[in-house]
Amino acid sequence: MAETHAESVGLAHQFEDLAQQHDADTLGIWVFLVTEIMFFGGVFASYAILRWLYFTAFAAGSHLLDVRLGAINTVVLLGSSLTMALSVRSAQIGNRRFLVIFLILTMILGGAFLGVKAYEYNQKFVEHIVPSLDWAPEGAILARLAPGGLDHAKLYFFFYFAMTGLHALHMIIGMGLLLWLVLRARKGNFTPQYFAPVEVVGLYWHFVDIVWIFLFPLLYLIGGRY
Amino acid sequence: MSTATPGTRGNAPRNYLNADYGWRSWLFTVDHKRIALLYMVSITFFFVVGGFFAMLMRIHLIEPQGALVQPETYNKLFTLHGVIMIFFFLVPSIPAVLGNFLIPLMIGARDLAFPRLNLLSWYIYIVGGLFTLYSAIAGGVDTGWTFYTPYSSTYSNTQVTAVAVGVFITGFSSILTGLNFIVTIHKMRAPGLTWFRLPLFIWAMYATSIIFTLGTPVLAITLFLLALEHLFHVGIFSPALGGDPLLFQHLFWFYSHPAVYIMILPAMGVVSEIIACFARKRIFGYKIVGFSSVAIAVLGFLVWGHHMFVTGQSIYAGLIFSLLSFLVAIPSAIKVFNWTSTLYKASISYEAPMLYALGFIGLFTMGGLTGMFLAALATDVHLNGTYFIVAHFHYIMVGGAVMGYLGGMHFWWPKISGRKYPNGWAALAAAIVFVGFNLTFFPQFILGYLGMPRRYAFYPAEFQVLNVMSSAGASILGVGYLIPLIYFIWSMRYGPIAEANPWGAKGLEWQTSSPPPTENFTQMPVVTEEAYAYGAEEEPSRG
Amino acid sequence: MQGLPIQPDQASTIARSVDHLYFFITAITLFFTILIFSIIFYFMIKYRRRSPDERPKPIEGSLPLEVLWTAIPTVIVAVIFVWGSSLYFQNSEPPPGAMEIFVTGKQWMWKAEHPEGQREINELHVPLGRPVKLTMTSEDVIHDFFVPAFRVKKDVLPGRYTSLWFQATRLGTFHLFCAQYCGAFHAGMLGSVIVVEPDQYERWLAGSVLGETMEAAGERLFKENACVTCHLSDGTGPAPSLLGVYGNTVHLTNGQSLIADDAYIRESILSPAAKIVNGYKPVMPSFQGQLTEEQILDMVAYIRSLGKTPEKQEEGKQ
Amino acid sequence: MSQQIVPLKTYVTVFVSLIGLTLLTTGVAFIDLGPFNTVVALVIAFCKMLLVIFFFMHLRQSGGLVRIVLLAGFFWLALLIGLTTADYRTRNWTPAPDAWSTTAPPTHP
Repeated sequence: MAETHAESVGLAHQFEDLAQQHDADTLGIWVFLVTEIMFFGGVFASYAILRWLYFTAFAAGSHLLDVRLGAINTVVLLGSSLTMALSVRSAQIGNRRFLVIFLILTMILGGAFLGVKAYEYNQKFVEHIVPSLDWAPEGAILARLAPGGLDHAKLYFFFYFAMTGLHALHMIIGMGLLLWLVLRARKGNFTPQYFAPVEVVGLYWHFVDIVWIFLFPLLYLIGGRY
Repeated sequence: MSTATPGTRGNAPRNYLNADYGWRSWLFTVDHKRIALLYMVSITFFFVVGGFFAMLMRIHLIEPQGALVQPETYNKLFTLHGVIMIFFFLVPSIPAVLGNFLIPLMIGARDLAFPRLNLLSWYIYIVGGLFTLYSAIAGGVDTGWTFYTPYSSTYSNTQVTAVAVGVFITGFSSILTGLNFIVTIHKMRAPGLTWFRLPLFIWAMYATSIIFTLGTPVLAITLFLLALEHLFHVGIFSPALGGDPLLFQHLFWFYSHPAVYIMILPAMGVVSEIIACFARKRIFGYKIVGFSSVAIAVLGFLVWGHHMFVTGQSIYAGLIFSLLSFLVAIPSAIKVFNWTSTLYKASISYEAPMLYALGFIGLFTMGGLTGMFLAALATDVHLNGTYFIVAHFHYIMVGGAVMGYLGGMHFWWPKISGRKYPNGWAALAAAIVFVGFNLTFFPQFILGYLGMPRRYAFYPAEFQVLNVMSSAGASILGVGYLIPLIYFIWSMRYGPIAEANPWGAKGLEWQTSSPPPTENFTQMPVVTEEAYAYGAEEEPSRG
Repeated sequence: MQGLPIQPDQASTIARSVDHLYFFITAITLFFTILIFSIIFYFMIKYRRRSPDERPKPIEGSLPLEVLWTAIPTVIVAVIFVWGSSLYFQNSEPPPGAMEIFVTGKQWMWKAEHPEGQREINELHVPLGRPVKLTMTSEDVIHDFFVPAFRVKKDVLPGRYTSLWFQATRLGTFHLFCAQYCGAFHAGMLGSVIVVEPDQYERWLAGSVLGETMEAAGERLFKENACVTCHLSDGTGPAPSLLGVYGNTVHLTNGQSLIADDAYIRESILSPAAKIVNGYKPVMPSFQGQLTEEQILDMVAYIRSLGKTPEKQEEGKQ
Repeated sequence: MSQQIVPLKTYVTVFVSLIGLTLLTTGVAFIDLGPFNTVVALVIAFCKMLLVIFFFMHLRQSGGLVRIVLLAGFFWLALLIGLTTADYRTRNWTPAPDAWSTTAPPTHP
């Protein structure tokens, strides 16, 4: 019992018309994003409690991150959100060429973000401040972390990796979805009447961007840099 | 009434069961009715497994020093009993089986909004279930279904990670099911089916879906963190490494208290349908019953701290959580009063589903009222962590949710299978379940008040009499659950053919044939009246 | 206890008041259960279906009734809430002058330590009629100290101090249970609370002295671990003097201040850098993993004793 | 169905504002505002989120239902963080219940 792709391109059998389907798809993705808010919410809540309990350690850990890289990555990701929004716009007006271009641009910017992230992760291994896997801070780094308590600084870095890792995982999934969109868009699957997949992936991508908008100050800017 | 044509009787009319044959037609189906049956088979399997563990526990507890197994094994039994019954039976029971089957039928749709997502949910559930079964075979897990840290994260050397991953995965099944239901109920209702014409079952499923989508992700991330903690000893929940064990409890109960409402709200919806049908009455105070479902879903999120009154939580937080816990009791009380009033000047008949529904009201009333002991700070201090808790939540989850599930299965079985079951046996089973249930769990209230803590593999001899009573009751209860299992299976082959609407019930699902065709309705229905128009005046000939 | 017991012993000052609330809620529960059951049975018989095509008149509902049965439960739960909470708040603080005993939970035993130095395992001797405050911590997982006859219960957490208090009103031996699942032999983590006459308690204390008092043990540890090298009592050392610290306000380097209590002292021993006293440097090493919870409790008792006397407090404030 | 086409200019303006806010939040981190550093950083992040939601995610054109769904998400997140934090923040309100404790009002960090 496969879904019948009838006369109306992209209309699934359970819907009356494309308008109903589009409504259902958008509502569905918004509900999904709300579940994502709660999913990240669990980590944010844990972070909020432990940061409040061990502020000094968290600030010390945060000061080992490179604000410039964080800010650059923020700009890169915001840029990818812009190109994503423009992809949706191109789909709306039925411009297949620009749709593909903007989708690919979004993927490139997403890739750049992940590249910077990978570089930062690598730095943490070099500095031996990866909880559990490579945790042996020494020298100047040890001296900076020690005042807040090493165990608590380790918790900070756990949150750093857990939060950015979950975020990066979402980015990777998003890149996969973008690739799927590019392939479909090249085949001319989308019309100004039917572009719900582009819009849905777009909403997801913007959500991932929003998570980063909060991660940047919460991880990189604890306790100021003065 | 709707303009749907009643199912044509005749030589095996085409329906969703005979539309296609072979295992592929089941495992790759996107038909919500077939997926419901996939769920039905799987949750029944898990119910039998969980019930088996429960029987072993009750046999073990006949003797104070423990009659059957080593304490370590007993700990694994109650853990797996809890994990399997809660995450793999109770949470998916009514939503994934009856909800999946009925929501599109009740709202006059051809299917859920996202049929392939629906099938995916089932596969996710199965994968999660396999992880859990693997953990059971690979040595079990002994943390209790609550997974309290730092025991689970640092000290237990059992299969914590496998179970945490299993429940984590299954969580996504709940999330996607809830998402599917919310979108379907919003966007796919038949013309004329306004919110206040919806059956109360749909209201209840909607409220349940709210909890699914908002609560389950928090459980998922919590168990994810727990698994990381267990594998890598990171320390968020381990005080020895600088973390805080109460943080785990907060996150865990943020989902796991509302999870109780995931179990009970759908049962409330089922009971509303059954009572209306067999009393031939509109549910008294329809709107208030509907809104109270949503109120319970929302308030249910604000009360989790009452699990933590004695854990070293701030006493001020305890005060707030106590107050909110009492508030959530009020909509539940309102529902009970409204169901009772529905019977006033009604025309009541006593088929099996009605017996289950009435049993539900009785047991839920007791379960709900005993909750007040646990919401009140001073008495909770004494009763927390004792058998009183065990008795209380079994009254809600087994007396409430399982009674509701069985009532619903008896009510809609003719629609699901197209066959009738023997009503006499069904009535007998309902009576046995009711008696066996009370004999099992009532003594546990007294045990708890006397101070017997839960999760004890052996216990002081003075508690033996009540434990033996409880075990005796459990054996009766076990028989009570086996009987329906037998006659349901029997009826699939030998039961008399059911007509489209054997109970004379209202609701769109009864307007199509039994079992319904794959596309649900041969002609899409249009709704012109409210739910439960059983009354004398509104009885035009079209029913 | 013979036959079928239905009520646990009432052996503490609060047991009776908790039971009163318990009976009140039981009465409410019984009343409503019987009410609902009788109404249902009455309706079931009175309004049974008499002919197959009987069609009762529909009833919309009734706003006055809905208001009534919203209001009644609201009032009842409000009463129970206020009653339960006020009782809980009354019982949450020990009366002044309560004697103090330290309890450590460990898989799967209870260890108690009296200030005078007596140690017991799975037993707790307390005198009749005197308020007793327990300060509790755990060496491993979460346990829960539960004495049904006293109607008291509190989780015993690793890395934290929790406390409860009771005043026994009956002589005898009562169950002490662990009520928070703690592993394989959770059920075996049993103890007994033995309530004796005060003079008998004194005799028991005298008869079972095993060594030094907690304060003395703490003082010994204070020297053995070289704390004394830096924490000079005249305040001239690289670390603050501990005279008169306990129970007083401490000002920290980050501008905040707090009251030095058990938890603060414990934290300062285990993670010294977390809260540094204003004017000092974070030079103290952590003693995490080097002291048992019992030893830390001894040191807490010692540091408490330094804060005890008013004249020393004056000294410490300078 | 958001069928109105948003002009290109809007998207670019929003993007430029987002970049501006990012630079602002980074800059403010280097100024000592005490505890307000966190507050300012979160307020700026919140504004950036609103820009993304309203313009890039078309909430401006979306129906009430989507807005309610989103508000529910934030409301529940606030519940989770708020009620959990409430426990931690009020734990020290009870003064050290001890015979030796002074009468000074409890302060907590």
